[in-house]
Amino acid sequence: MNDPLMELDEMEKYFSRSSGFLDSLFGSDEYVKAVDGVSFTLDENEVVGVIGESGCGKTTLLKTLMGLHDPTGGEIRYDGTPLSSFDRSEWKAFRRNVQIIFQDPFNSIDPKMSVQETLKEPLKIHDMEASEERILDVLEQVELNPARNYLNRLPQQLSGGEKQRVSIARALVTEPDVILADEPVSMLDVSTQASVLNLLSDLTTELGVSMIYISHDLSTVGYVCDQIKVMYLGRIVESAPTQTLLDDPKHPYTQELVSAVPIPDPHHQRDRTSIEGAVADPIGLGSGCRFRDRCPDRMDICEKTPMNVEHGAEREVACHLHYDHERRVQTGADGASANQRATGTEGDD
Amino acid sequence: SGDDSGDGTGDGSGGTASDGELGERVPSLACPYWSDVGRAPTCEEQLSVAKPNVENALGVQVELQPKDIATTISEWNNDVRKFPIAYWYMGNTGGRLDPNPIMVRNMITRAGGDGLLNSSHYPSCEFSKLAHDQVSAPSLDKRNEMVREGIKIMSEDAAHIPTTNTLNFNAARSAVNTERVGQAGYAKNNPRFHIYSSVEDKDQMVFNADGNTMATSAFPRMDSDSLWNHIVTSTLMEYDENFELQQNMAASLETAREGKRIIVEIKDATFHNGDPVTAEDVQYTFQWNHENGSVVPDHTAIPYEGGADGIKIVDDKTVEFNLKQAYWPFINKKLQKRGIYHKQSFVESGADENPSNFTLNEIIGCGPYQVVNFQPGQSVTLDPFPDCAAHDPPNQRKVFLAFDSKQGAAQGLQAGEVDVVSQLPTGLFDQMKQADGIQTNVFSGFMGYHFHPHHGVAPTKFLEFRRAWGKALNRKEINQVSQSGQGEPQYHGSHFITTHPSYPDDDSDVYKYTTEPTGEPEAAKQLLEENGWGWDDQGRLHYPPDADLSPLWPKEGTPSEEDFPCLSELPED
Amino acid sequence: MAWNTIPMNVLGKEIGRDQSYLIRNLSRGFKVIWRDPTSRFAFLYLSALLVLAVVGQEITPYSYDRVFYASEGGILRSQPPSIAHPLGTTSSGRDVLSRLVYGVQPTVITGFVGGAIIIGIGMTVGVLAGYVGGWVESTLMRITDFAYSVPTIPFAIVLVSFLEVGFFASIIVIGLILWRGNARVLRSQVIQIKERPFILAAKATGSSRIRIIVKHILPNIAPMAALFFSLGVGYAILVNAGLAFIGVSSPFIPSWGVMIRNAYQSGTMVQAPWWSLPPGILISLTVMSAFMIGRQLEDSDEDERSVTGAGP
Amino acid sequence: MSSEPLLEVENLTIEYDTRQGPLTAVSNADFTVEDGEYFGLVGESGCGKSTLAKSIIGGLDDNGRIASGKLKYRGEELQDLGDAELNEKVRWKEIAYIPQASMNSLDPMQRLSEQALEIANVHTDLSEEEALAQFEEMFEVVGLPENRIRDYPHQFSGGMQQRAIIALALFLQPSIVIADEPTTALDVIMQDQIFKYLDEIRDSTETSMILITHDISLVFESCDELAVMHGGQIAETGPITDVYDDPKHPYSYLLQRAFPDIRFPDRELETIEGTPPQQFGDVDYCTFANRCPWAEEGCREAAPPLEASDTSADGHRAACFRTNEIFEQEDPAESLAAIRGDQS
Amino acid sequence: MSTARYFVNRTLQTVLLLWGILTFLFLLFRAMPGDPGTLMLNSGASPEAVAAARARWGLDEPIHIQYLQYVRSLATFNLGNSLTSGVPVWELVRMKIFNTFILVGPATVAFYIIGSIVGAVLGSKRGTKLESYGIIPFFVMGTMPSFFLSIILVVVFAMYLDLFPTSGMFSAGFLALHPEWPWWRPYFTQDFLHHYILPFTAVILRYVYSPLLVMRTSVTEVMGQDFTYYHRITGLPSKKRLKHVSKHASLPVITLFPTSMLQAVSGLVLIEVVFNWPGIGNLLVHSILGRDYPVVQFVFFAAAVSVVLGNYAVDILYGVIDPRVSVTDDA
Ligand SMILES: Nc1ncnc2c1ncn2[C@@H]1O[C@H](COP(=O)(O)OP(=O)(O)OP(=O)(O)O)[C@@H](O)[C@H]1O
Ligand SMILES: Nc1ncnc2c1ncn2[C@@H]1O[C@H](COP(=O)(O)OP(=O)(O)OP(=O)(O)O)[C@@H](O)[C@H]1O
Ligand SMILES: [Mg+2]
Ligand SMILES: [Mg+2]
Repeated sequence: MNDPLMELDEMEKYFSRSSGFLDSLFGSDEYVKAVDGVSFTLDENEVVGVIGESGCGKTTLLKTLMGLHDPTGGEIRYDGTPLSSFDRSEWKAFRRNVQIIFQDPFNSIDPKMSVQETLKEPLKIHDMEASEERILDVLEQVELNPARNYLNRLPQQLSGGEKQRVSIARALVTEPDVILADEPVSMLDVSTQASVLNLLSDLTTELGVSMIYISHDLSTVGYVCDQIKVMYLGRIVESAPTQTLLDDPKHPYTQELVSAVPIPDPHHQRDRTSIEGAVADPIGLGSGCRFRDRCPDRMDICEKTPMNVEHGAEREVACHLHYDHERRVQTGADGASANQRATGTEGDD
Repeated sequence: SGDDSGDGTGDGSGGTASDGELGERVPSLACPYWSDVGRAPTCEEQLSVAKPNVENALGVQVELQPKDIATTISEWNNDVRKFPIAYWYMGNTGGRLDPNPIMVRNMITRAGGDGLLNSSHYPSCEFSKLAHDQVSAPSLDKRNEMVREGIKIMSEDAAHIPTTNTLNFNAARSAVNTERVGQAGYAKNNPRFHIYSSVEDKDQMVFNADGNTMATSAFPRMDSDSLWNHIVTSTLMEYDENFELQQNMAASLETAREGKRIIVEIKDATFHNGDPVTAEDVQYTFQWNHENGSVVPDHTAIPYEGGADGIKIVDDKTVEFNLKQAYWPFINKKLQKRGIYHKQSFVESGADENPSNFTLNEIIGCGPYQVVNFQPGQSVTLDPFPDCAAHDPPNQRKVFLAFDSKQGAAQGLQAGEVDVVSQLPTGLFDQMKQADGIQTNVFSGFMGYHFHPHHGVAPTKFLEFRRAWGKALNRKEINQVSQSGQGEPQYHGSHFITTHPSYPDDDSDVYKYTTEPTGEPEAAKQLLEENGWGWDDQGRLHYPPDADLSPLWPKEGTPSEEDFPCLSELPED
Repeated sequence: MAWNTIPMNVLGKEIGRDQSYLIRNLSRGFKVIWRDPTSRFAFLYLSALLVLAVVGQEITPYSYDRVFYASEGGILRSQPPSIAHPLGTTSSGRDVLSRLVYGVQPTVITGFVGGAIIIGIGMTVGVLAGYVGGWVESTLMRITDFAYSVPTIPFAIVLVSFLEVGFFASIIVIGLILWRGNARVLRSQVIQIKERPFILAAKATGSSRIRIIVKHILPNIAPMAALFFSLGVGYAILVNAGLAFIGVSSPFIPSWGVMIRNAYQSGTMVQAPWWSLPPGILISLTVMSAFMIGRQLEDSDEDERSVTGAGP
Repeated sequence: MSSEPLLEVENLTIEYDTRQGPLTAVSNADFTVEDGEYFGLVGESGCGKSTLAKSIIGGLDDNGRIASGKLKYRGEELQDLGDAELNEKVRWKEIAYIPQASMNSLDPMQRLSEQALEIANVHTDLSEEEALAQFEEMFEVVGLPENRIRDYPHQFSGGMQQRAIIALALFLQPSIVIADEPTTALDVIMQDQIFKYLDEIRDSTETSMILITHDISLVFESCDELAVMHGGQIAETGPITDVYDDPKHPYSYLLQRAFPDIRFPDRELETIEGTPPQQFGDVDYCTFANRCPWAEEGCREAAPPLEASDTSADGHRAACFRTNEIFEQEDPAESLAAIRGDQS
Repeated sequence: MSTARYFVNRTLQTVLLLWGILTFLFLLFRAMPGDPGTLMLNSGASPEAVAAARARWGLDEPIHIQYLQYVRSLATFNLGNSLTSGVPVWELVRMKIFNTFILVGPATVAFYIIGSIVGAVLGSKRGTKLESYGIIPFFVMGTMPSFFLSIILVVVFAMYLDLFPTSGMFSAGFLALHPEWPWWRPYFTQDFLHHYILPFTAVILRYVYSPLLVMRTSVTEVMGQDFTYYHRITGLPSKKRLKHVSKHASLPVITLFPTSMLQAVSGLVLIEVVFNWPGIGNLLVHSILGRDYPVVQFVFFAAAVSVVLGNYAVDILYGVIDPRVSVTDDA
């Protein structure tokens, strides 16, 4: 009906590895392809999860979305407008409407600022009324009760969970449309983790905020996300509604990911993972499926880059196992653009 | 007594007298002094008394600025006018016994921002003519008259404001025999002391020296110092321990042609290697000095007739110097300045091709001592040379040891490591005086400490201001504090001081600021007041309302011929 | 690890309302200093100096440059301590105690002004280099390298010739050289801080560079800056004494360095120790007190890397 | 082999000296680990898990000490032994340790082989080759290529370092390994890989293990017995199935329900208010009382003993005064809902 | 980035830095008021003579020509002559630099070793009485002006107790006793040693606190690191553990070495004055005041080069000692 809130179109973020004087002189062609052609949309009131192992580019994705990195390629649109065409006031509005929550509660709020000061900062920046009521409101929203007691606390006087709540409060205080959350609970104790997860999930429903939630932990993602994207070495390999993905992962990587999650039940028997090794560094990657070296179902064709293939409603997989090679050629407009994309990336690698 | 003028300037007498008709306020006056030279402590002591004297008497703030000598002189010579008055001194080097250097450095041709030194930017045509003419005056008597006249004019103009003469404080161990100390003392510019002294309780005698003068064995490149020129080699003439000019290597010296020809016969002598000292060596020495003015700057001004050709060999032992015109400093100054070079070793070391950059393979002089060990910048060890024609030194080894600070030298003296230390700071000297086993000596110098007021800019361009300044000084206390009262306070307005040989014995016609040892602050005030100056409520000095404060010539410029017609008559320098 | 992040209630009572950052940290710093007997002593000593710096020149027994004469007219040179002159007189007959007390102010000014310039330049360079990065950083750090590679005292002599040698010139010159250590350490500090997520969060909310520096970076390097300031105070006093000793400072302001120089030049180190020892000891005591306080602040700031040794 | 149990922890109380006074980090801990047994120790951050673990290997921080109680390794009391005796008797030969944050535990300036050799040298008479051979073997067991034993730690990824540390702990074949959070900070797949090897080790050797973690799922998957710690006290201990099926302590009950289960993403997660307290001085109350929905006045007046309840199975003990009322007489879920309902 | 590339990069940077320093020094000294000619004028030289001297020194050339000449002569290792004494710069400074180095080099090594050992001991006892009081004497010495410390040593040990000579490097005339000796021989005599001890001690006492403090904090830090704990827990005897700790802890101390050395050289200017040590410090000061550009430029440049190269060497050494040091890192 209306534009998606945020839209990523073949977004790429490469880091140049050069640092020295010589390299700037002669140029260097070694790139870290942290994010390599990611597309998706975030609708209003939707919570999208992005999961993947450490180093696969999640944080980079998020920072680029935030406009903290300039994308190397592709486009990000907010409310239909590309970030690259923003003027000052648009940036300002964007900064107010899109907020961020970080993984590490111990470092994500300024240790030298009291809770009150932390929360007033964004309001001051955006010339919003920095009244005490507003702040107490938000503190109550994040269930820091009684809110008054927290106003003048310093971060060192807060527990991990409380800190994380404060940083959520900071994200909420400007009444944003979108929250980008980078593993907001992974450093919290399980008792607190649950309550923060619940809080996030409540907030998104109640306040109608959209969220991109990044994590490597599938078990928590399920609690907050409607839709999950699985990321591997800078690319999205599978994307599906949460329940579908957990029940029936299609991509071998997703399958491993799902099956590796421990189950808190001694009666449940689970097979240990069968894949070996760890995620490689995204440097000097050749073409082909990024997962092929660790994939239990590796085939010859994996030397070619798979493209995203739709697989039922709201579901896409980028794996040759699920490749509808026919359809790729046959389908009309859709297929053509998919084709273009596929060749585009292949040529690139 | 030193403290009674110490309270406040608020009750200055002039405050009310010129009410309502004050000119511009006299700003605080910066006054630099050399902070990087050996006498800095004495300067500081002098200034620490002089500053309150002037401030209290004149009601003008004085801002003392320690500055290194290169900066001060450069800024002064280029007339950048960061300061209207400066303070410095002149050391007692033998060459300054002749009046020429002081006369020259006050000539108008050197005033202003031409990069040349005129000690006070003193722009007097009358004086400058005398200064120019005295060098080649028809006779020595005539010359002395001209110098005396110059002193008179200079002092009337209050060209300089001396405080005291520059003393040399020296100390030696008691075991040192001080036979040829004379008036010059143990100072480094008394070669005869160095040559004839000895120490009784050891077989070598150690002098303190300045490392910079021992930086190289190619000594002509160094500024003259008794070590090389009078001890390792010998000069034709020499000032003795009483600053009297004596024949040294010269067996006889005659002048002819109204001072335009000087004939010198040299003594029968040999160099350290046994070669005889010949007229050729003497000729070579003076020619070399003349031709290498950039290396030996002090010999360039000699007006030889026909350049270096004016130096002629008459016979094996006789040299003749022919001058275009009489040049009185030649004998007093030049002949005593540099020792005779050993031509052969100079030539062999490439001194001719490469005058600024040659190294003597062996130092062969004709002085009373020969070099046995030389550590550049650190020490020179000398043994007596018995065949020296000019001197017959005692048979004792002499070591010149470089000290970077007098304190270190004094410590060495007390510890018996050094036998003679010269040019001590006053405090250190007093200390040595009280120490056991040490004898001391003060050489009452012939040069002085002066304030140098800039004659081109306000307020120092005003005669009454300079005179008031001169009156305000408590020279007695200055002398007490800085020189233990042993110096001679100077009360007159010239650059020459009373102990200089050229200063007239009868100085009744020389202008004196005061004759009061403690100064006349009241008279100073009065003088200013009479000339229309005044003081405000805070006792700060103001110019007369109608005073013309514009400088006599523009900043960094020079006096113009329009204002000073004599400039066209005087040669460039 | 865990235990210094947990103690929420341990730190004591809830901090009162509306305490500004400054007060909060001053009072904390004070507590930290007070806790340790040596730094408490240092603090008291420095406070006493500060008081003397303000009122000292009014309460000296005599004027610092008054020359005393004996009844017979000679100057009272190098007199040992007596009732009239509790610390004796100098070789030019001045009262040592008066000069010593008078010298408090120049010493304190040297320390504070010198320390302030050092930290001022050091912080500016360090923060700019660390935060801005890129060629700004390389340029600034090369300049810092250069500043590291010149010998302090000789270079100070060179710089002084550009200014008028004088009391403030010598202080400024010290500041112009000794900032280098601060710049280096603060830069790496800033680089660490700027990678922390709360800075990212601030960027994400749209804070400007300046705002981030002022609101987040500076407060977080403040403990280190405080430490450096106290070190800078000490170094400034020390180097200034050195400059005074070789004559590159105004000798008319009897700072303690000048006093030692005068005493040394008069050669009365052995004969009149009452003149030279007090200023030397006081310099050492003052510098040490400044260092002690710095050390205490450093010790208390658990997660701050140590830097005391990385002086100029 | 002696009949003594492998490791006995008897009423162990550990204190840290702090500025505020002695902090009791572990109070009255009591459990036994048998040969070949995998024993899990779970609890939130700050519960005293690491403290307990460190005390067993004699590695308490300088300000920590065993205030009372006993630690017995095969009957021999360890609690009073000094460093030298511990080195000689138990460390690494008998009890090995995988410290928390073990990523940083490898000396960055030593090759792994050097570190292994050094350890072997201190504790055994093995020749260099033998020691390295054993280490290589272990390297392979934990899934690292044996040709990389001469690498420096920084040449390994985090997960590989973790494995190397496990290899170091195991290569002298100790009887028991204490693993303090061996997989925190690792990705799930990596974690699963490591547990795969730990499983293999259990299957192929006699080694016992104390597995410390805050993730109860890992314990449920890999251990035979467990102890749940809270605020320095052991809240509940027993075989995992018993504790899972029939929890006897409110904390372990709530903790289990706080864990997300990927199988039921819609399940409401339990939360526990507050954080584990820090206790200065004697612990004379139930440290969970302030967070416990069922707490009564009595819970704050004395420390509950760790004992078996009427219905509990063998070796299943809990430290709760109200365990019978909560878990025997009513459905804890219902009463909890009732209590929560009252409060809001 | 490859290792080779790193070294090329690092070297290029170093060269650039040195060039920058060189240029800066050149401009700086030219910008100072006054030149040696000024001083000649004051001592009575005639304007022509001064002009001739200026021409000989090349000071009458435009500044860029002077600069080119200067760079060219440096590139050909021709350091020029001292303006005041005419001696080739290298001749003039060679022995002075050597004398400074022979004092500062061993002293720096000594105070580094002493400082590191004491620092390590104190650091490993952090928080104890030994640490809080043990550090005080070092603090006192480190916070004393170096010249004051030297003066006290002279006054007490040379003048009062008469154990050592008050100053100098050799007794007067000592060098003349053995005219046949090569230049280095006198340094191996008792006379030299006798003169050496006091200034050597002064340097050590004055500067020992710097490595001491760094080592102390560094040891404390390393002791708090996980791998130290691991070493302990794996049962390594304390001796071995200490070895590991000191290896790590010495890294920051090593980094500081070149700068410390320069610091000591710089501070030596004052110590040299007190002990009348014929080192480079005094010459440098005199040359600055006398505007002896070739000497000043060379000495400053040499100091900069030694620090820059020292840092370069430390970087490389660091790489050897610490396997973690990644060559891609340019910090
Ligand atoms: N500023 C940068 N410069 C160069 N490379 C970078 C930069 N930031 C990230 N990278 C590289 O990009 C890749 C992706 O990093 P990113 O931080 O996005 O991963 P992540 O999925 O968030 O990992 P984690 O779960 O550990 O946070 C990594 O290989 C990382 O080293
Ligand atoms: N050296 C110490 N000094 C003082 N208190 C300490 C020290 N070490 C730990 N503590 C405290 O002891 C308690 C138990 O700490 P411990 O490290 O054993 O907890 P843990 O259960 O391992 O926690 P985590 O899961 O965070 O590792 C905590 O309150 C902690 O703050
Ligand atoms: Mg990340
Ligand atoms: Mg732990």
